[in-house]
Amino acid sequence: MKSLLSMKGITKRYPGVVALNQVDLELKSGEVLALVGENGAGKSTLIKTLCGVIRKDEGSISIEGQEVQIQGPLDAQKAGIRAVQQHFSLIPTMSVAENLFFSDLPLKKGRILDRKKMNEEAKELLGSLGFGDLDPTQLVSDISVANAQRVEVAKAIRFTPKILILDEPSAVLPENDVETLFEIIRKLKADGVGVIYISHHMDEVFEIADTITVLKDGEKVIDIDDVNSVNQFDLVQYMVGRELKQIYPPVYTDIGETILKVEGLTTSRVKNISFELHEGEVLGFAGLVGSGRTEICRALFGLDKILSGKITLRGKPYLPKCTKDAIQAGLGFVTEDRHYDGLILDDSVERNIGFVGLNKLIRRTVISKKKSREAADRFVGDLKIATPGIEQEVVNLSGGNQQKVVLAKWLFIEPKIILFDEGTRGIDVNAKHEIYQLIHQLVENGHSIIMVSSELPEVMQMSNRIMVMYEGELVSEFAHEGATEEAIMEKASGI
Amino acid sequence: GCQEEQTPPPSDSGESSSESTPDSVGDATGTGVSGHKVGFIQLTLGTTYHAAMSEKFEALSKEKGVDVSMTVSQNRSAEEQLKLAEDLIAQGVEAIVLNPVGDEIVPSVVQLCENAKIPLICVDNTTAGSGYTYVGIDNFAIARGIGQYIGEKYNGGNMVYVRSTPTDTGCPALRFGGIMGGMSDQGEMARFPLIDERYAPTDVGENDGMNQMEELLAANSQIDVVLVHHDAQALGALTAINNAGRKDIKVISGFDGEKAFFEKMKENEGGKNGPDLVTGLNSPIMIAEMTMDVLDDIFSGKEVESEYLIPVIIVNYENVDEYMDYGF
Amino acid sequence: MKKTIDWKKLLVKNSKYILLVVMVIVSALVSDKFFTSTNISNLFKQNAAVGIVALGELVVILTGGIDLSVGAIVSMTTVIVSLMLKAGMPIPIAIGVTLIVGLLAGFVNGILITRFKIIPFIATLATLNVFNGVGLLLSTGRQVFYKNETFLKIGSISYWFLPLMAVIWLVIAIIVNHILERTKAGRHLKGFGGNKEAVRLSGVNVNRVELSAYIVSGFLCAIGGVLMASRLTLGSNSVGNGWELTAIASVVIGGASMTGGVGGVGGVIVGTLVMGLIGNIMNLLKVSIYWQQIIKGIIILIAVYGSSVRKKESSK
Amino acid sequence: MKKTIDWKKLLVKNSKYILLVVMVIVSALVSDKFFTSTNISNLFKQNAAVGIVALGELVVILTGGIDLSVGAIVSMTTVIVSLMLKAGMPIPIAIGVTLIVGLLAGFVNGILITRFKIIPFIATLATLNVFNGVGLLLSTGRQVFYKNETFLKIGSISYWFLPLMAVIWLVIAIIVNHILERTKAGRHLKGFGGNKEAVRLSGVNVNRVELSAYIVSGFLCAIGGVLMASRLTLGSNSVGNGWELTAIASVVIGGASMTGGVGGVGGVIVGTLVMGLIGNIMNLLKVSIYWQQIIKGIIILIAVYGSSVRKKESSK
Ligand SMILES: Nc1ncnc2c1ncn2[C@@H]1O[C@H](COP(=O)(O)OP(=O)(O)OP(=O)(O)O)[C@@H](O)[C@H]1O
Ligand SMILES: Nc1ncnc2c1ncn2[C@@H]1O[C@H](COP(=O)(O)OP(=O)(O)OP(=O)(O)O)[C@@H](O)[C@H]1O
Ligand SMILES: [Mg+2]
Ligand SMILES: [Mg+2]
Repeated sequence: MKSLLSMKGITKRYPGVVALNQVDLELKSGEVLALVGENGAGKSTLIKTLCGVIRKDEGSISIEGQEVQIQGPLDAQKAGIRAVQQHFSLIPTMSVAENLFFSDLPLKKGRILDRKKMNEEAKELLGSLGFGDLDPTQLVSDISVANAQRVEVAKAIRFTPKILILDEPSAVLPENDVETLFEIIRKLKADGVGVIYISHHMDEVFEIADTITVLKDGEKVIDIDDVNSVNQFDLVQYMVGRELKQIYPPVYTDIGETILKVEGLTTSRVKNISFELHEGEVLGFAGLVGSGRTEICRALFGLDKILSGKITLRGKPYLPKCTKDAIQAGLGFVTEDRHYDGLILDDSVERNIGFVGLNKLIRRTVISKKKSREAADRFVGDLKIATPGIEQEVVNLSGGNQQKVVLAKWLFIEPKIILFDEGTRGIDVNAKHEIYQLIHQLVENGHSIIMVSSELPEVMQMSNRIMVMYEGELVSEFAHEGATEEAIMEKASGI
Repeated sequence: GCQEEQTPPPSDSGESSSESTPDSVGDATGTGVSGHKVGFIQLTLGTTYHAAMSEKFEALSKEKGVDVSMTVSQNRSAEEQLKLAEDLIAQGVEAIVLNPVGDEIVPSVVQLCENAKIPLICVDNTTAGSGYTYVGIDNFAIARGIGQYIGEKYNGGNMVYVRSTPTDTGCPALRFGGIMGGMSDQGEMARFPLIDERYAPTDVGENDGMNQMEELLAANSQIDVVLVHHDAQALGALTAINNAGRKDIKVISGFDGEKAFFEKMKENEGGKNGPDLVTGLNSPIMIAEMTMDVLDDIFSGKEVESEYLIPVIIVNYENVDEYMDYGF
Repeated sequence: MKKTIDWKKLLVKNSKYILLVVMVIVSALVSDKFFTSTNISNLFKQNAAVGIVALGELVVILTGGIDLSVGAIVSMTTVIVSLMLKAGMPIPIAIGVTLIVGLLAGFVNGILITRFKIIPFIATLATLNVFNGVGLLLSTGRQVFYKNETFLKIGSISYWFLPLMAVIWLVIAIIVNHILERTKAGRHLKGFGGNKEAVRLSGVNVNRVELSAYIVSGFLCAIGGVLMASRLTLGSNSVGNGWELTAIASVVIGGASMTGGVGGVGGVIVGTLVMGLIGNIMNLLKVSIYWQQIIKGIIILIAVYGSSVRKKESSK
Repeated sequence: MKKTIDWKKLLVKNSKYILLVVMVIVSALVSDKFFTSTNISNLFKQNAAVGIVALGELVVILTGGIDLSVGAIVSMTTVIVSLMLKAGMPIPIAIGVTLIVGLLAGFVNGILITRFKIIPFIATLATLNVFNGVGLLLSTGRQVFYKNETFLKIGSISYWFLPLMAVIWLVIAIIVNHILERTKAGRHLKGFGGNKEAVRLSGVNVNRVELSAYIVSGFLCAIGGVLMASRLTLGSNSVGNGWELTAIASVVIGGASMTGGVGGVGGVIVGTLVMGLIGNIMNLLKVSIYWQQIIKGIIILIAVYGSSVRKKESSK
């Protein structure tokens, strides 16, 4: 296999941060390279320099032996590079089809937009990728996050690129679509496309990658030329810098009284949901995208209107009308989209952490700067949030560290029940490990957790019981011991 | 009234005579205008001067049974007035009264009225011209009167100018020129050196007048004469002078004849309790009355002149009681 | 999921058309003069120039920007074209140069925004002052009279009830619509307002897209200026006063989103007519001028209610 | 990770202070009268009311909104307080009622925005007309003169070079700053501008947060109106004309982001003084009156350049 891409000595500095320091990367055609590393290791930054999204400070990039100057996205596209970025990059006000074809719209007579042709081609393209259920004329703002991610994938591979970059595509893709994606990658591989695949899921890495490059703190740790020469634990050790044998803590089994009882909960999106949550319990919710797991959390948190049903909290009726009711009742909600409703991105780490628990920072009607700083420092330490300081704006943190800030802000008010909606999305193995430990500690201290996750291993390993949802209804319940991935998937698919 | 800059000097400078006097106001006979549809386009909203004119005209219309449509150009723009004129004509008015934003709008409206074969009366903010009847004032003559008053009464001193707009044309030029002319009738201008001036950035009301005067007071330690473009501005200037506790200012001249200015005039007693105040009468009430008379004549089939000017009246402490009722 | 017709949504979505129809009906009931050819002709003539300016504003608002300098460009260009005609220049040259000035004015706005990264609101607020100043400087604060019978025709000819100005408005509307909906440039522009970063990643020169929106706006303002100079038979610094607000209101009444990406030419035309009719109808009804202000505000509220309620925060 | 001082960034960040200092130095060099107590006193007196209004505008802009009705509320409230004084009401009642009217005006804006979901730009553009209309109606289109020596004191007393109005401005600035920076309500408000959804999720009634911003703005406008009525010795419909633009420019020059979440009281005060000095300095320099407009525009551009360049498109 010949060398397709060679990045040499890539350096990128931000005020106060060296995001990349002399990083090299080699990719051959027909090869899938997994780029792994902790949150903030510089993975996204590295591929952004390649895509022309940001400019590197130093270093050179060659494609097929030729040095190329990548000043902007157009240069990257001309060089045959296509990418699915870590963050949403579609135009919400336009249709799926138009998003797919945006960079070269089909024109009639060379000038006039040919909508009919565009929609037909889009339908065909989506169909060929196994996304035939997507309507190309729908506005992107009207489709779910997962479907938007499928559109992004389709958009990136519409022209067979020379180099395809996927930055954590599975973070918002449901399991079965990840399989579809792997099918697509294998096909592209056979056509000689080089793929850079970024993921925090070790199993995915071992399933799809040929080689691995590990980054840590903006520097390259190692190139692993043969994925089979290492195992998961070795890889994690490279990433984290220390040994990490057991990712999941044992399930805590000292379950207490019923704290939350839901009977026949119905909203516009879910029907007749009934379950109980106990003190010290982790209750998992599995299901496909759109199965309504998020909606249960939203209803419990006073965000969606409850049409019927009864909720009992600590033996008393509980009917949250707004988020304040929920918080006062002792609930916390780590939501699935930290940018949408998790963080005030332009505000500091400190102020984000203190935001829900402002009452705890108040001394004589005034917010105490000292208390605020102390709280932030404590969580930055406890959760190992990688930031140059608590004054840093969260927008400048890596995705995983942003997620930790969201966690911190909820943990600060010490909620009795924490709703965890995809709470580890985009978080690296080490951070996940830490968060799992934290969850363990929380349940040990009598907190209860509702854990919604699209990562089956995670729900299975962490939960005392697993509820499975299908199209807005609870279809099955598994005990921790009796659950298998196959069985859960079967129920989740409505079989 | 004249609040916009554009008014070219009249060909016959200075002593244009007044065809009509206050005494003649209201004594036109006949009910010629009664029952007719008339459209009125006012220049602007929110100023006492224009409100008084519109109100008087509306009241007179009611009295005389005129079917009047009162409109106003809210943005003080030429195209808005043109639009209003077109709308009024489409509505079938039989005459239009226009207080123009400037001379610029007049020719277009003249054209419209000629096409529709209806008479046009332009009031206040322009000068006589062809195709319409002008009812208003002679800026230059009134300003001369003010200048004469100051020139006669005071020996001289530092003069500052609280101008309206930045431009040196039209109405501001007429008023300034008139005052200068009036002063120099008494000898050479050198007696009243113009030492400083400010213009009003936003409007010509009390707020700008006050700000302008405050700056002038801060910059000049001895001021004797203050020329102001409007009474409203002069009221602001007077407040600034009082607040600053300055005793050097001998006289402030305004223009228009606002009641509030008349009252201050009486309070100050011609210089005893503060600066002597003087103004030239530009009564919107007279203009409204005269306009109604002209309309009456027109609809009675009488010949009308091309210009009706209200008399030149300079109001000061001596005669202010006489003209109180023409204040607005 | 079954599709049912959501009447309420449909009503809200089309509220601008409904409002326009209601206003027309009210006007017609109140005055038998409303449906005369003169009156209809007036309506189009009076709103053509501001309607053209509103189309430029639409293009800017689609990018998520705003152009407060439109009125100032209109008045400056009325002065410029009139000065040139007064100096005896041939009409094509006078118009040509004026349109170039409009382009340049838009270019200045665009450069301040794209190159110097000044927010559109403030950049165009500043240039509003600059362009007004230039107009004053050139005209030395006076209106500029010119004598040119041919030029006057532009603003005054009518074909039955259709004034030439309205035809020009319509033609420009069709062109702008075509560009926005059917060309690459137009799609890039609308996309830019929807998600700038996504458009940039698609390899589009986003600065050029944004810059061109302001240039289009400046250009259309210059056309508005030429038309107004002809209609008024002179150039004046007071023309165009407050047009920025009328234009923005027309665009928003027309259903555009001020955050960009959403909006169309048809809506803007309706918005312009609604704004134009407000004054007309109240004068027909002989509403007191003080009440007119209040009612105008209320009609604007009714017009935008529904038409452009705030974009639902999308889940992205 | 080493930290280096980024001089350029520091310079850009503080450009508003630098500009103010430069303007003061230029003024002082040009005129020996600049540093007289009268002139300094004038500067504060003339800008106090608009400065207070700008603080209200800041609160609104922090939510990502805009309040175009501030000038209209100021003029309406000058009329209302003057009418009450004229009718012989005691000062506390006259002021009290006026402040309540201001609160209500803000409440109307807020309800239109939070309850009827009309975008702030259009909602307040519409109420601008409504409030102007109400002021005109109440005053029958004229200035309202009153006689009340005690009330007049508010706008005219000075302690050496510090006018009472400036003291009031300062006190309000301190209070607003305290609320914004040190209280829960202030955090919620700034947070709202940063990410409304995140704030909602934090157990905050976001509609109430947004509503209260407009109420604060209306209230501060009423204070501005009371001060202006005292300063001018009358109520007038023309006071406050165009203050919305001055206030917004002051806020942005002060470094606030028009998309919300970013900005502070100190910056707004500097912004107000910069805007106030522009005219002052040009008069001192005896700049030709036509050029003043142009230069004003350019100074605004310089003032915002850097101070509030567009927020970097975050990697959302
Ligand atoms: N615009 C920016 N300003 C300042 N620092 C930044 C900026 N963008 C990224 N960084 C920093 O650069 C480092 C690398 O970030 P990057 O997003 O590349 O991490 P990553 O490996 O992709 O992490 P994750 O797995 O969480 O996505 C982080 O420390 C981050 O805080
Ligand atoms: N923005 C939206 N517009 C319309 N429908 C939506 C939107 N977002 C979600 N839905 C619909 O709501 C239902 C449930 O949404 P959601 O995707 O959050 O479910 P979920 O079970 O929580 O899935 P996951 O958390 O795995 O993404 C689905 O029918 C989905 O299509
Ligand atoms: Mg990343
Ligand atoms: Mg979900």
